[in-house]
Amino acid sequence: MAVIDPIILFFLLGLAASAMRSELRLPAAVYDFVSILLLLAIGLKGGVELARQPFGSLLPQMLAVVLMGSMLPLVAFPVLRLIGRMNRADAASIAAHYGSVSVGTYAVAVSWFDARQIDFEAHMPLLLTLLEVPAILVGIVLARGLSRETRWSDVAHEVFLGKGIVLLLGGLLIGWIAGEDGLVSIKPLFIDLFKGFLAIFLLEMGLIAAAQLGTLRRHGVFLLLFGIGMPLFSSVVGAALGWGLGLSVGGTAMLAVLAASASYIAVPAAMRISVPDANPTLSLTASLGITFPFNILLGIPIYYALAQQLHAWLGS
Amino acid sequence: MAVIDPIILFFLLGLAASAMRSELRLPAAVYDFVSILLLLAIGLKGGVELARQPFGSLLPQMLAVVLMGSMLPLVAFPVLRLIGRMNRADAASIAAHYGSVSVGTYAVAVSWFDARQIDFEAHMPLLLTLLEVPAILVGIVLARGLSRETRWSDVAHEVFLGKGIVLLLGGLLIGWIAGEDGLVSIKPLFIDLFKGFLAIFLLEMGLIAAAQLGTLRRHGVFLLLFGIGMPLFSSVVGAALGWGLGLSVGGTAMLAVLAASASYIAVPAAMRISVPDANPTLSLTASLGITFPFNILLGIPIYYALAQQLHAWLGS
Amino acid sequence: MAVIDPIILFFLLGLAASAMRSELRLPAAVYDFVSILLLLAIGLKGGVELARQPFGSLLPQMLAVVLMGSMLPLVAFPVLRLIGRMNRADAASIAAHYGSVSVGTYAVAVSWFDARQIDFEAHMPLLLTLLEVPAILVGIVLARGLSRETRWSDVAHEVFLGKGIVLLLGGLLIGWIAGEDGLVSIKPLFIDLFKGFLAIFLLEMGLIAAAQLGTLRRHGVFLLLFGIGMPLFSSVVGAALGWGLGLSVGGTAMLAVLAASASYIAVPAAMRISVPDANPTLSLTASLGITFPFNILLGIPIYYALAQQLHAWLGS
Amino acid sequence: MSNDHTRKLVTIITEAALEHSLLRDFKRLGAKGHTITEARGSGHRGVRSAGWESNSNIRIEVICNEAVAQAITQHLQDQYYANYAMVVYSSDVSVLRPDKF
Amino acid sequence: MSNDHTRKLVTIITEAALEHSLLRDFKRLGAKGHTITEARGSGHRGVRSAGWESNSNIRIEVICNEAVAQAITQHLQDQYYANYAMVVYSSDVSVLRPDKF
Amino acid sequence: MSNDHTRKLVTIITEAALEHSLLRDFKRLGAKGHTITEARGSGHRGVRSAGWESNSNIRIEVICNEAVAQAITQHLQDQYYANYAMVVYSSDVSVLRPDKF
Ligand SMILES: Nc1ncnc2c1ncn2[C@@H]1O[C@H](COP(=O)(O)O)[C@@H](O)[C@H]1O
Ligand SMILES: Nc1ncnc2c1ncn2[C@@H]1O[C@H](COP(=O)(O)O)[C@@H](O)[C@H]1O
Ligand SMILES: Nc1ncnc2c1ncn2[C@@H]1O[C@H](COP(=O)(O)O)[C@@H](O)[C@H]1O
Ligand code: NA
Ligand code: NA
Ligand code: NA
Repeated sequence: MAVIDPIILFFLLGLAASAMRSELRLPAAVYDFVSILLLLAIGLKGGVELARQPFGSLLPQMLAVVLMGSMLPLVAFPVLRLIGRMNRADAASIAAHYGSVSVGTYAVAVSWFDARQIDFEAHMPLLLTLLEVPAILVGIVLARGLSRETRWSDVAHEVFLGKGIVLLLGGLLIGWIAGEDGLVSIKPLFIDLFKGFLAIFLLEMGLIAAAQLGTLRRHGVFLLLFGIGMPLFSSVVGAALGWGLGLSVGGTAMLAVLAASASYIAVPAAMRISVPDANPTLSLTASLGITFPFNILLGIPIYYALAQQLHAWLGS
Repeated sequence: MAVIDPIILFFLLGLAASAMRSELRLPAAVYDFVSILLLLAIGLKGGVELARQPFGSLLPQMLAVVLMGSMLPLVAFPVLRLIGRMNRADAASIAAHYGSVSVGTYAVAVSWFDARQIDFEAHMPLLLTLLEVPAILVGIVLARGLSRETRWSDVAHEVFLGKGIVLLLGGLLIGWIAGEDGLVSIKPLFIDLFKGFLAIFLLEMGLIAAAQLGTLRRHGVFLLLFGIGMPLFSSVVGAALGWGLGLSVGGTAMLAVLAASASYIAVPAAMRISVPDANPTLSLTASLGITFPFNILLGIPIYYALAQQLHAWLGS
Repeated sequence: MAVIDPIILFFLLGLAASAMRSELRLPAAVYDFVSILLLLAIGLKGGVELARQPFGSLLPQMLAVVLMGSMLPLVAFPVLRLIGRMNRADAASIAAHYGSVSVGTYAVAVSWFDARQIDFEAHMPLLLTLLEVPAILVGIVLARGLSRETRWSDVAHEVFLGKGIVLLLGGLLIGWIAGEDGLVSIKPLFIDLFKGFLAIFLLEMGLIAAAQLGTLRRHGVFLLLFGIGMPLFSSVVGAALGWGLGLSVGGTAMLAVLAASASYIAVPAAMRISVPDANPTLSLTASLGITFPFNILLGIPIYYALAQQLHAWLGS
Repeated sequence: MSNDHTRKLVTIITEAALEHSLLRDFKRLGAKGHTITEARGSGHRGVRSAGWESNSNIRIEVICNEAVAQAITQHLQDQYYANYAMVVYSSDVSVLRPDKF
Repeated sequence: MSNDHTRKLVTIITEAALEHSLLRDFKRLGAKGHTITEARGSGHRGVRSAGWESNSNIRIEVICNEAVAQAITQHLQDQYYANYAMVVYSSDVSVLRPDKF
Repeated sequence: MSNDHTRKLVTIITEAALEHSLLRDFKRLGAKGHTITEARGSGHRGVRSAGWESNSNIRIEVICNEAVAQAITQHLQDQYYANYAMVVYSSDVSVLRPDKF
């Protein structure tokens, strides 16, 4: 077992190249292509598993994670307001980022679990998809109140029909309908190449994350502490919920990862439209510049250890 | 055997996403990349097979399909003029689209045949390439007469040196020269990933096809009927010709598919330059918005059943 | 063993399509994507091998090739000045191109050697990376003298942090740290697809090379002779050095290939900034329009034969 | 210069995320068309290098008559200028077929 | 404004399929160069969203003297305007090295 | 036209390789921002078709006051015009929030 997953090295290469002001840049189309493939692949894998189990048995889990995704922003918001002394819009927007999830972090965790042959409940992509949404709605209400002026139909369009959800959900449905056998012919692209594309994706994420760090200096130490403290807190919530739902150790750890991860695609896009007075630099510095690197470099092993401890203490 | 090929599900995903006005869009570069790979792959496969048989024995088939490609527009034209009440340019342009072929439809048919282990003559890509051209020339003559003003050298350039023909023909030649063994090293990209890339391609085609449907309302019911009736008619011509040429059941069905398919790449580009007064929206709505979905969702199994019947009635 | 490597056929297809003024064009993003994958793949492979041998034992070889890369421009420069009657800037710039290396040529050579199962020292990618740089510095000094005005920090930035070096070096480091086992999961993208992507790359290179040939007419016969004569000369230097360093026959041939190859990415970019009065058309016509095709079509087998002769005459 | 072939060319450089809303607004305000190119740049709200979605700019051009141009710039100033990376400028251009705009 | 550094900037937004023909025509009419950017948009001939070839626009800029500008716009009006998605506008710009154009 | 909302729009079409240096120079000369789009084209230095790096153009727009515009064009003329594929033109535009530039 390698001490460090090679895909993480691609992330570090991106960080280093950006920090040294290299000319290295991936064309936007490459980033798009790779993220489309990753989203579809995650969906497809999840869909295949869904086909294997009665859907009804998943309903309690689905409801529980939606609830979790709605509560986490409510915890983050007062911290950002009172300790971080942020204005309402900024606090609401950042809270929404941390209540939602990061598909990139999930993909790295899948790779980490695979390398260690740790099993986890295979319907995780479904929970991932569900977790994207509720925090956004809570964030908007936190910023605006239940104002009549909010164009909820626009919000819904932005939230449910963004690229991320459509591809994850589309992949889930296709995997669910086609089943494992049906997907054999497209496996070489979506499954065999998954980690290779993830490496390219992380190279680009490294370049992007380093670019965010430049703004960190201006926003001081609170953001840094929040960007590490909040995922640690959320991971405990996620792990506890996972244990409560009777998930395996791996599943518990994965739910902790999801809880700890912060969105940097769906939520920024939605907030930009719905809470325009929130400063996007603040939330992206936190989620992309701090929490994403922290989670993939240090967080994942911590959350796994946490899940193990929990199951050891409380029994499985 | 899956009831529905998963790659078709990608097409439906694209249709649905577009119909719901999702933000999902593939960068143009991704569409280009995927279609370049598909064209080369189809050519390579065909070329390998060509190397196996004496070229002379194919000449009669080649001449016959060129003739078919020239006749089909002559059937479509009066229908479009008299029943559709279209002006000369529009009728000629649409007729050219339906005399030519769609590489995407062919690729889906290959996938459908493969899944059912139906054999077909392996030099089909050669016939596909040949079929692209004659209908364009016939369409121009239908629109303009044998006018002196037509810059035939420009037309020839547009027709023979467009991306599609160059890549198909280039692939054919490379496959023919290198042979099966020579291609082993590039097989992982061009052969193993073929269906995966086809899935991405169909996702985009779904997005595009749905966008065409918007214009359908304006052009009424004739276009819809023509877009379904014409391929059904052409498939009978194609199947009869296939039987006449002594092709296998699979080969007969594949020639029916080729006859039934309508161009949406080579012909639109050539018509835009050579018959500028034809309205491109009409022809694209028909070929992309109606005939392409019809063929890949319903047509292919119909054409295969037709070929089976024909061989059952008339003997192989 | 195929007489001609199929990937070479892709290059010829590109040449032919461009010569016939086809509309075929690869989007810039595809070219970028493919070259990023090739650079990383070459680096990764080399890095894995580096992990296997004590680094110290490579130092003499590393120094020797750096010296070779610095000397070759000093040979080319007077030829270009005196026989080619070029001005100082042009001569210096072209000299730098020929002292440096072409990653594309190296990749084709790797493919050629693989097809013939010829072994070569696996740390070649390290030497390749090292060879990119010294000729650039020598070229600048030849053009400017050791002028105070040269912004050396800008030059260093341009040279060491260009896309090529960062990806090659990054790949080397990742391969070195992760080792063969660590890379298993990303092998399908970077190793299995290598030749397929190389084929796409060469298709584009053919299109580009043909475009350079247009300018050849204007620059006459000297450039043509230099573009063939210089790599032949350099290959002798490279082969002699390879023999002197005790490399295997394959390694000797590969060093000859590196010496014979001329840069068309790193050096043009650096010269454009540092020696702006050099005409980039001249150097690109030579390196891309003449030397690259010559090397991949004819040079590689010649250099291999040369290495065999040398080892036969002088003993291994 | 100001004959009856003259129209206003309004150019807006802003965040790609606004595309959907802006186009809807422009249509409502009377614009008969628009042209978009992808862009990147920097300004008061920092560098927007187009490496990924949230960080991309678009450059929108709208050719229209004086009144629509006025309405568009006013609307942008009121609704978007405070919260978004945005630059707006306009100039006179001479068009073919002025009735088109 | 109208000193001897002033030239015409003609901008054409049209279907990508016309690139080849238009550039040939412009050269014949006396243009010494051109610049192209990829574009998308909408107008009288509907939405052109650049998702694929037939549906892409290009934006061509030509800097030239008054006479060439006149010839180009006239030619576009005569040969293309009726049948293609096309917008043409021009304005005065002040250039460096006017002899270049 | 020349009221206090008028600024200069300087447009530079040149080799992509110059991006880094030019942006640094413009900042030093007082520009508060810039916008870049990818371009291709042809001119005195031949065809630049953007097929690959060395052969790509960029189109830079800088909105600034008269003095900065003057400084930028002068600088380009002195430092770059002789050795690089480059076209520079400028015009007056009317801007929102002129204090921004
Ligand atoms: N002075 C300027 N000249 C040209 N473009 C500018 C200028 N300032 C800003 N921009 C563009 O407008 C976008 C938004 O500007 P801002 O709101 O100032 O951040 C930037 O990302 C640039 O693309
Ligand atoms: N009013 C307008 N403002 C800016 N661009 C326009 C306008 N009208 C049309 N265009 C552009 O010109 C192309 C062709 O226009 P049309 O011929 O009106 O369909 C469109 O696809 C747009 O990119
Ligand atoms: N007359 C022109 N009109 C528009 N763009 C031009 C013109 N001349 C040159 N260009 C652009 O400026 C670049 C450099 O021009 P040049 O220095 O003349 O080669 C070209 O590649 C074109 O993109
Ligand atoms: Na979270
Ligand atoms: Na047909
Ligand atoms: Na060399």
